[in-house]
Amino acid sequence: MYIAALVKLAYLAGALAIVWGLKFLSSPATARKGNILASIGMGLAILTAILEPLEGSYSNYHWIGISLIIGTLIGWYKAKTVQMTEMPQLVSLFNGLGGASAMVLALIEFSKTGESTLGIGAGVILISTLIIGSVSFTGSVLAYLKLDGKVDDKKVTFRGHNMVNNVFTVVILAVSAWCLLAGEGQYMMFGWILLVLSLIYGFSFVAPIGGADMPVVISLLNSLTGISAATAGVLFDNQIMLVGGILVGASGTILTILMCNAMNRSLWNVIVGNFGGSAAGGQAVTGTYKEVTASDLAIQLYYAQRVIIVPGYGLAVSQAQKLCQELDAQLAKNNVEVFYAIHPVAGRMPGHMNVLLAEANVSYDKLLTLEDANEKFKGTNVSIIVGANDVVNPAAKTDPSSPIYGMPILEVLDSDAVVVLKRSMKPGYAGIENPLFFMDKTRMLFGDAKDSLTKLVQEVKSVAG
Amino acid sequence: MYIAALVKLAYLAGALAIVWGLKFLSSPATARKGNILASIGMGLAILTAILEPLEGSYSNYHWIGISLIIGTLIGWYKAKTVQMTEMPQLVSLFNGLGGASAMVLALIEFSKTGESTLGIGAGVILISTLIIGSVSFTGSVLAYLKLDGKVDDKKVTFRGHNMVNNVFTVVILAVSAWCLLAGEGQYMMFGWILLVLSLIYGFSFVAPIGGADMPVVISLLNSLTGISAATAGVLFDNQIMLVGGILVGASGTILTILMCNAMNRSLWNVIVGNFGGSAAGGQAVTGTYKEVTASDLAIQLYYAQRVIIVPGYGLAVSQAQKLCQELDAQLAKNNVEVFYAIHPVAGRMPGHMNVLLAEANVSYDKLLTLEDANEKFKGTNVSIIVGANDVVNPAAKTDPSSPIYGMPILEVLDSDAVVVLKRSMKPGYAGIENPLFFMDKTRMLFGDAKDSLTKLVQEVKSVAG
Amino acid sequence: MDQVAQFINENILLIYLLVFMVILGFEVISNVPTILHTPLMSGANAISGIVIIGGILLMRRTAPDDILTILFAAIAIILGMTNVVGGFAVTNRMLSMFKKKK
Amino acid sequence: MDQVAQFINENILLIYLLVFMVILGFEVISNVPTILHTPLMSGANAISGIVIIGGILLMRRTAPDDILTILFAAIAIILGMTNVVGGFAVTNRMLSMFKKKK
Amino acid sequence: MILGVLKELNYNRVAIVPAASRILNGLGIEVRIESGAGVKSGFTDQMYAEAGFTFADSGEILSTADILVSISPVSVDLLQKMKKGASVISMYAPYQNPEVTEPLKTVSVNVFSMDMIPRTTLAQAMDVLSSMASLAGYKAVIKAADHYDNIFPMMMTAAGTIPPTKVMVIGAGVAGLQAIATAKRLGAVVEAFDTRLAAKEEVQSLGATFVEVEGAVDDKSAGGYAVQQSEEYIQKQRALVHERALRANIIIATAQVRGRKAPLIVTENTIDQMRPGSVIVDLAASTGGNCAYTQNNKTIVHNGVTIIGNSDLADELPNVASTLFSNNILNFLKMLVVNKNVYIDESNEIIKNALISKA
Amino acid sequence: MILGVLKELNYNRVAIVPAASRILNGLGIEVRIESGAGVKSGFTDQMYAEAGFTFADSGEILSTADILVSISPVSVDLLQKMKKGASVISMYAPYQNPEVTEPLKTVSVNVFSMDMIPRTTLAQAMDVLSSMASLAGYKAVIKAADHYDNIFPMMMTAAGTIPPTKVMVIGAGVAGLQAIATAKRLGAVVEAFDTRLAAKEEVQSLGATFVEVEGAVDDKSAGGYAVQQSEEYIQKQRALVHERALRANIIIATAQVRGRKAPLIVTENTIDQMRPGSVIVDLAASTGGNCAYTQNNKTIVHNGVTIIGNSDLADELPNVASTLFSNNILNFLKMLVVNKNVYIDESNEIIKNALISKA
Ligand SMILES: NC(=O)c1ccc[n+]([C@@H]2O[C@H](COP(=O)([O-])OP(=O)(O)OC[C@H]3O[C@@H](n4cnc5c(N)ncnc54)[C@H](OP(=O)(O)O)[C@@H]3O)[C@@H](O)[C@H]2O)c1
Ligand SMILES: NC(=O)c1ccc[n+]([C@@H]2O[C@H](COP(=O)([O-])OP(=O)(O)OC[C@H]3O[C@@H](n4cnc5c(N)ncnc54)[C@H](OP(=O)(O)O)[C@@H]3O)[C@@H](O)[C@H]2O)c1
Ligand SMILES: NC(=O)c1ccc[n+]([C@@H]2O[C@H](COP(=O)([O-])OP(=O)(O)OC[C@H]3O[C@@H](n4cnc5c(N)ncnc54)[C@H](O)[C@@H]3O)[C@@H](O)[C@H]2O)c1
Ligand SMILES: NC(=O)c1ccc[n+]([C@@H]2O[C@H](COP(=O)([O-])OP(=O)(O)OC[C@H]3O[C@@H](n4cnc5c(N)ncnc54)[C@H](O)[C@@H]3O)[C@@H](O)[C@H]2O)c1
Repeated sequence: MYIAALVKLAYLAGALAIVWGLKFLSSPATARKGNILASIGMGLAILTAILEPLEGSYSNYHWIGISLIIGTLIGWYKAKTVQMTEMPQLVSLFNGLGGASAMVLALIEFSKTGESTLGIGAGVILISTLIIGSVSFTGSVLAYLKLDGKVDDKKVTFRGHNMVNNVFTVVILAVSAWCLLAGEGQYMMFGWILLVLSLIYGFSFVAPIGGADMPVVISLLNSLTGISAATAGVLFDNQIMLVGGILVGASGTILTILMCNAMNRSLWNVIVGNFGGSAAGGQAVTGTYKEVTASDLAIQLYYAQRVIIVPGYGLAVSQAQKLCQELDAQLAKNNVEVFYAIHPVAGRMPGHMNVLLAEANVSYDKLLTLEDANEKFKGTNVSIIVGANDVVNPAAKTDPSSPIYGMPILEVLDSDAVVVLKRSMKPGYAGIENPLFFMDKTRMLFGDAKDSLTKLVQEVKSVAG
Repeated sequence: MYIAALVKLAYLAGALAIVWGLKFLSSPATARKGNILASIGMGLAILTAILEPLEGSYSNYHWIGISLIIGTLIGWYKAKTVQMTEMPQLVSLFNGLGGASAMVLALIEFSKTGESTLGIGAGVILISTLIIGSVSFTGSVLAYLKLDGKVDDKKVTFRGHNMVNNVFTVVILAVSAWCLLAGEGQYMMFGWILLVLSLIYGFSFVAPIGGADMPVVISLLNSLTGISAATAGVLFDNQIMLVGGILVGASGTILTILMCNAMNRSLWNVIVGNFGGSAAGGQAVTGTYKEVTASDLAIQLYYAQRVIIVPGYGLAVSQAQKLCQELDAQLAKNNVEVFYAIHPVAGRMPGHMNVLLAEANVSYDKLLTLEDANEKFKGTNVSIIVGANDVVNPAAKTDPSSPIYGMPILEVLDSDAVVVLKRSMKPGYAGIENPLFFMDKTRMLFGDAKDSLTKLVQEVKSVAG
Repeated sequence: MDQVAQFINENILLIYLLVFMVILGFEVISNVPTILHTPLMSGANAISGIVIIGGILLMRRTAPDDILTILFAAIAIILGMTNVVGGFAVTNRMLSMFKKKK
Repeated sequence: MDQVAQFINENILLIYLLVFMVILGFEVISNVPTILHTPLMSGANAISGIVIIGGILLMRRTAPDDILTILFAAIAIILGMTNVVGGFAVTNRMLSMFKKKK
Repeated sequence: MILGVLKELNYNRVAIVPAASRILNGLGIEVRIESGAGVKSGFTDQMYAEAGFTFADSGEILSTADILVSISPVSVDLLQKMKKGASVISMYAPYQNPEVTEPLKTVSVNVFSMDMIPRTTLAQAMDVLSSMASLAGYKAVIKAADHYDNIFPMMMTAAGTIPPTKVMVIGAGVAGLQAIATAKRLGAVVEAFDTRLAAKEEVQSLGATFVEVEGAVDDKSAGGYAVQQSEEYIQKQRALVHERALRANIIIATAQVRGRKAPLIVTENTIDQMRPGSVIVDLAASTGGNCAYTQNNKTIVHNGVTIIGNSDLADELPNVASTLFSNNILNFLKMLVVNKNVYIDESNEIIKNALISKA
Repeated sequence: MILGVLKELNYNRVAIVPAASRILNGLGIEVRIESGAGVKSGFTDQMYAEAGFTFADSGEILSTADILVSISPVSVDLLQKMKKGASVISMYAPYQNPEVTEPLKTVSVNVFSMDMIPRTTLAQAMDVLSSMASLAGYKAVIKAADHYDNIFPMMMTAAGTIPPTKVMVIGAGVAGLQAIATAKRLGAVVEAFDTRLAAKEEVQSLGATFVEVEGAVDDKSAGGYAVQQSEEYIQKQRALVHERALRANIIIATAQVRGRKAPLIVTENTIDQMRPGSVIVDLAASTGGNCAYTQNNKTIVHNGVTIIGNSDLADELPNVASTLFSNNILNFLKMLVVNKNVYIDESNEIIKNALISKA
């Protein structure tokens, strides 16, 4: 009795650790701690599951040990070797595995029901675990393939795809109902049918969704996996699976919605799918550019050593000088060195940038001349180009046919990363294309500079917590 | 069976409404909705409790009806007639009633145990309900009396009071343990002893705490009442009491801590008590002044029609001109009309305020001359005096012996409320006391103007949500 | 000790519920702006009047001739109801400050 | 319908737990800044690997000669464990960006 | 009751502007003014006529006026032409020139000197020294900017970076503070010196740097005015000013000690070493100047350094200066005139101080 | 290779400043300069000597220089004294005065006119028009402020409230924009007129108000310059300017149309009705002026309104103007001088445009 109580409390402790871990994960200052806490909770749960006294249990510990070791090795290795940029697809893959695990468990339970009758409660839960786990499995795998560029959006969709998905939904529900109400003795068969249908459906569900929307889809599938874990928890009468699963299911749903909001789209709009997506990156005459969100930029800035702001005419047009100064003040709180690189011809009159920055009370010490700035870009983590264009056009150095060939420019490419704040891909005063925008190091943040900076300042404040 | 399930679901719905209500209550935009939602949940719960089929129940509906009506009438009447300024004490009183209600219930249960043995679980719960309910009752009543000025802090405390309280705690715990372990057959007696002890303890617990700290104490007692409701819920095997009570207990605790944080003190520090408290108001040569918190001021400002800022030399000293402008911009979002009343001799040189406000890019249209301002104060909801002093000194109008008698001043007292931002009660340039600070309409917000305005801007942003 | 272990084993769901309700209580409140401290306290106070349910159930379970218990139960209901109604009404008045005047 | 009502009556605490866990799940996340969306998703993903507990319990309940089930359970454990370990490790790597460089 | 306004011979300003008519009417005062009195400050006879003023020649004005207002002191000769018991409001500066008061005793008019009004909060509306000093501080910077061979703000241009001009302000009284504000507005980097304790905070309240010289004597009883400093202090100050002056290109000097010669703070040696093209505006010129080489009411160029010695720069903003002066006088009259009569209430601090000779 | 610098007879500026030595040395250029050439702009002979320049009289400079630099156009007589194939860099303004080019054909030197450099991004570092116009815009406001009988910023004082001065800027090119920025800094309320489409956004980017006159003609092919407007447009513009001018007290006029007479925008009627004390600075004076009454290079007072007709205000900031001019020349030389020789690359847009007469 004592041991049983102890086991229950251990699971409870694990569940608590997971809940607090998740909570900590949602604030920048505590996120790392949260991750560790959650993993400790998980470890405790696994340990308890291995050690808890079970009636009529067998000593399959070698199997368990080997499986755990294999899983650990694969997971660890993949996580350590993955490229920073490829993390999202890996998360998707992992998520698929979790779904598959739930699916396998459900399948076994199906096989065990044999001739006995399934109650409504147990039946619904068993069937849900199977369906949700399977959908999450194939859906995640396809998301992984899409993100990894191994599958082309166009190739896996066809006209009326959404229609087909709707039909699928109806069919799966119908089969489930049939199984529940009249499946007696044939449960295993229904299990196989549902498995196949769900696997296909998972694939088909993700197929029409554009590559750019994958993070949202992964989050959605993740919450599905959570729900399947929870239903499996009911199946095994295990509260920590229930609690952990429900928690992931609920928070995953909210997270999905928040992600959609951040993209200014509705979840519905994402799922029904704009083929190919539009938010990923655009195509311009001379190449592809990449965008960055204000929030990602905010982290980069806040944890930088040195940031150089390159103001241009766009800053003046949007009258965002005060926000520049505010960004600067926020970053100073984390000891980020901030400078302003003033190109001699920036703006539309000599000293235009000086007038603006003086108005915003930027100290004269922070203003760098072209020469000083070009020495400082090396070792600068991020250069933020606020409404400048011609003055950072590398064509002036590299393209002898350019009308500005030979003009000294601000060599922002010497810094680790370049972010350009402007409204569009339109050229500046000189009317010439700017290859900088298409460089690997460069990210675009579109919008009126005032709006972008307002957002950025907000995000930096939220990083600072 | 159906009805039983329905009843359970009705309670669940009530609990949900209460939880969501509480959640909504914690954000300014939804607070009113939250209050209504929670009250609906409560109504649903009461209705369910009245209607649910109970085995072996009696038809005491007339009693129930009468009691409910009496309670409703008293509560409603008190709530509608109370002065805005007396609300905190009323809340405290109400809270005491809730505690008393739990106390009464526990007492009856005690009386019912009769000869039977109390299990540990049930025993702990029963005793807790009694103790907590009683403490909350007398504690709240004393808090009410203190806030209402009916009891003088000094009169109810003595040296070593905290020591006595500690002894009380130990005694109560000891008696409880005794009752649990060896109370068989004598429960009722223990009940009475515990009742008396708890009632005295509640009183004694609150006695040494200063009047200014009462809101914290009320919040603490409120969470106690919540806990007693929850334990009573276990007693009655009623989940909504459990859920609602726990919720209040937990959130009340957090709220208490947040309130302490907002006062820059620890809960411990509050409870051990600085006799008489220091935060309530100070005594100066000529009278008593009242303080306001940045958060309360923020609400007043945000929901005002017109606000006039009166800048003075202190604004210049703290170089807070930009924050003034930011406050103004934030208020503009709620269509508050903001003006700046510039007294001709404000600051230390002619046009000092103009220089400052121009630097902060305040539009010339918002600047009022003395004459215009004095016309506009009537109908102004709040005048904020930022580091000005002599220029708003009503002695210039009322006190012929004052060295500035006859000087035209900004007649801020014509506005509905006056808030003064300065660091201390020290006089300004002319070196004379300012009776304005001691007026009924005036509230002080102490601190460097830059700090105060920073806080204020933040709070206004949080009101705006 | 035995009793404790037994209690845990028998009421594990209840314990889960309690624990997570506590966390939920913390969470729901933790971001409240200072301006809402007082109204929130007042609202929570009204909710703590939920103890009235106990009064009602007690009353319904008491034999009409057990006048003493009836009386006590009536007191419990009156006190609780005052807390509930007064609490919500006062909270509502406090919150009416948040309305934009026309 | 009968079964549903029965389920409710028998499992009311479980239902409370479920419902409030869902709310707690919402609450815990609802203030997450956009910058944490991806790490949070990754962390939640690792937690969803909790399904591994099912695999372990299944394995322990399966007779050693029921090779098929053992195999399936092993697969379930491996998949789950990969999810858990990989998930936490990746999350940790993502979050290492948040450390201040010296 | 008749108020007489003479045409100023030494100034561009005029003591009463047309806009004053409304309040004067309210006080029951009728104004006689010399034709053309306002022309140099932008107020034509037409404007005066429209405001209801009447014109008269100076003789008539003198003989009929109950109150005579003039910016420059009215000579005793003229005063003698006035009615007995009439009043004169002007600027005699008896504190600087104690000799002026003696002859006034010989005439039977009440003489008020606006510069004697105490520098208190209550009196500020009549404080001519403040209103004129404030304008002078502004004008000093504008004049310096105009004489300077470079620009004030920093500019980073295709033809090179122009560093911001450094401006040094000596004496942070009313004029000094206004000079600081104006120079900062134009984009200069400003630092300031003063001896009064309160000045440090005041300078900083305008966003400029205060340079502290240790050992200053500050006398609270001096009514806000600075007091004489020790020789040692002055030496220390000169050394520090020297060091800073070589980096600055503009000096605005306003340091005064009431009733004494202005302290000499910028020495020959300092000026000799400044870059040609630098500009010094010495607002203390009339009391001897804070700078070597300063010549009162003259602009000279020494070694390429322009030194503007003019204490009365407000007079170069005649329009606004006249308006403010006129308002100061009005505020004084509002106190002085009771029921259409001059009422000399000697219990009134302001009137008592301003009255330098009684009829 | 020898660079000759003459002392400017008509200007305060000097074409090359001592600081140029480092870069000139780098190009292998040795400088001969007339003694005292920099004195009016704050550069003493000593400074030049320290920078390694050598002094020579004008005759020697002319006869030995490979490149001659001068701000004012060098007369044909002098050019004839130069070496064959030598180069002259100056400001001939052939676009305004087409007659200057003919006589240049008679001498066998290459003549570069800096004002002919295209107004492109690439050329901005050599764009003398820009650097001088920018200074002129600043100085125009400072001069206006100094001549004005009132102050720019709003001030609410014990002696009354002084409303902010309204400044009207006509033509928002380089000079106009700088004038806007400077006036705003001083606290004035600024509004501006222009005909170019881009000007509206540019004006607003400085926080000033743009006053739109409908029906402007904007020609993209004019290289950024404004083009001639219809008579109807000019009428409309005058009417609007009239209306606004009566509320403004300062007008800074900079409107130019390249190669043509400046448009007359502020009429007699308008000026006659302005308040005495108002100030007009007409930077377009040399091409006829935007204002009636403007006299080139003269400051007149008409009806109390001061009209400053000076297109070359940069010359009144000789120190900074010389520095910028010198830098512009340096940047031009960096392009022109290849291996210590002048290399006239006619495929180079800038050189092609600047070269107005080939040896
Ligand atoms: N300094 C001078 O004296 C002077 C005088 C005349 C001309 N110029 C010329 O002007 C140019 C100056 O270079 P620059 O880099 O400063 O400017 P630029 O090359 O003209 O580029 C300005 C950029 O700002 C962006 N922008 C405009 N409004 C914006 C807004 N509200 N928010 C965000 N972005 C905005 C525009 O892109 P989107 O439209 O996509 O937003 C544009 O590409 C040079 O070519 C120079 O030669 C200079
Ligand atoms: N305008 C002029 O030309 C001129 C010239 C000289 C003198 N004066 C005189 O100066 C006075 C001006 O009146 P006023 O109302 O503007 O100023 P004031 O009467 O001098 O009062 C200024 C107030 O600001 C507070 N303060 C100072 N630093 C602060 C900070 N960092 N944060 C918050 N508060 C701060 C001070 O109180 P705490 O210390 O408690 O914070 C002080 O009471 C008049 O008496 C006027 O006659 C004017
Ligand atoms: N109450 C009012 O409303 C009011 C109005 C105007 C002025 N005031 C006060 O009157 C006083 C006099 O002002 P003012 O402008 O007429 O002064 P001022 O003209 O007499 O002197 C100008 C400044 O020079 C300074 N100074 C003197 N010797 C110096 C030295 N050796 N080095 C550096 N600085 C030196 C003085 O301290 C003063 O600040 C000030 O305290 C001012 O605040 C009060
Ligand atoms: N590429 C560069 O780096 C660079 C550098 C400097 C100037 N520029 C451009 O060169 C062009 C010319 O500048 P500028 O300052 O030499 O011009 P300018 O001196 O020729 O003319 C001054 C201004 O007057 C305006 N104007 C003409 N007629 C007018 C009328 N009737 N009413 C009102 N305004 C009138 C013009 O549009 C111009 O803005 C501008 O487009 C400028 O942006 C480019």
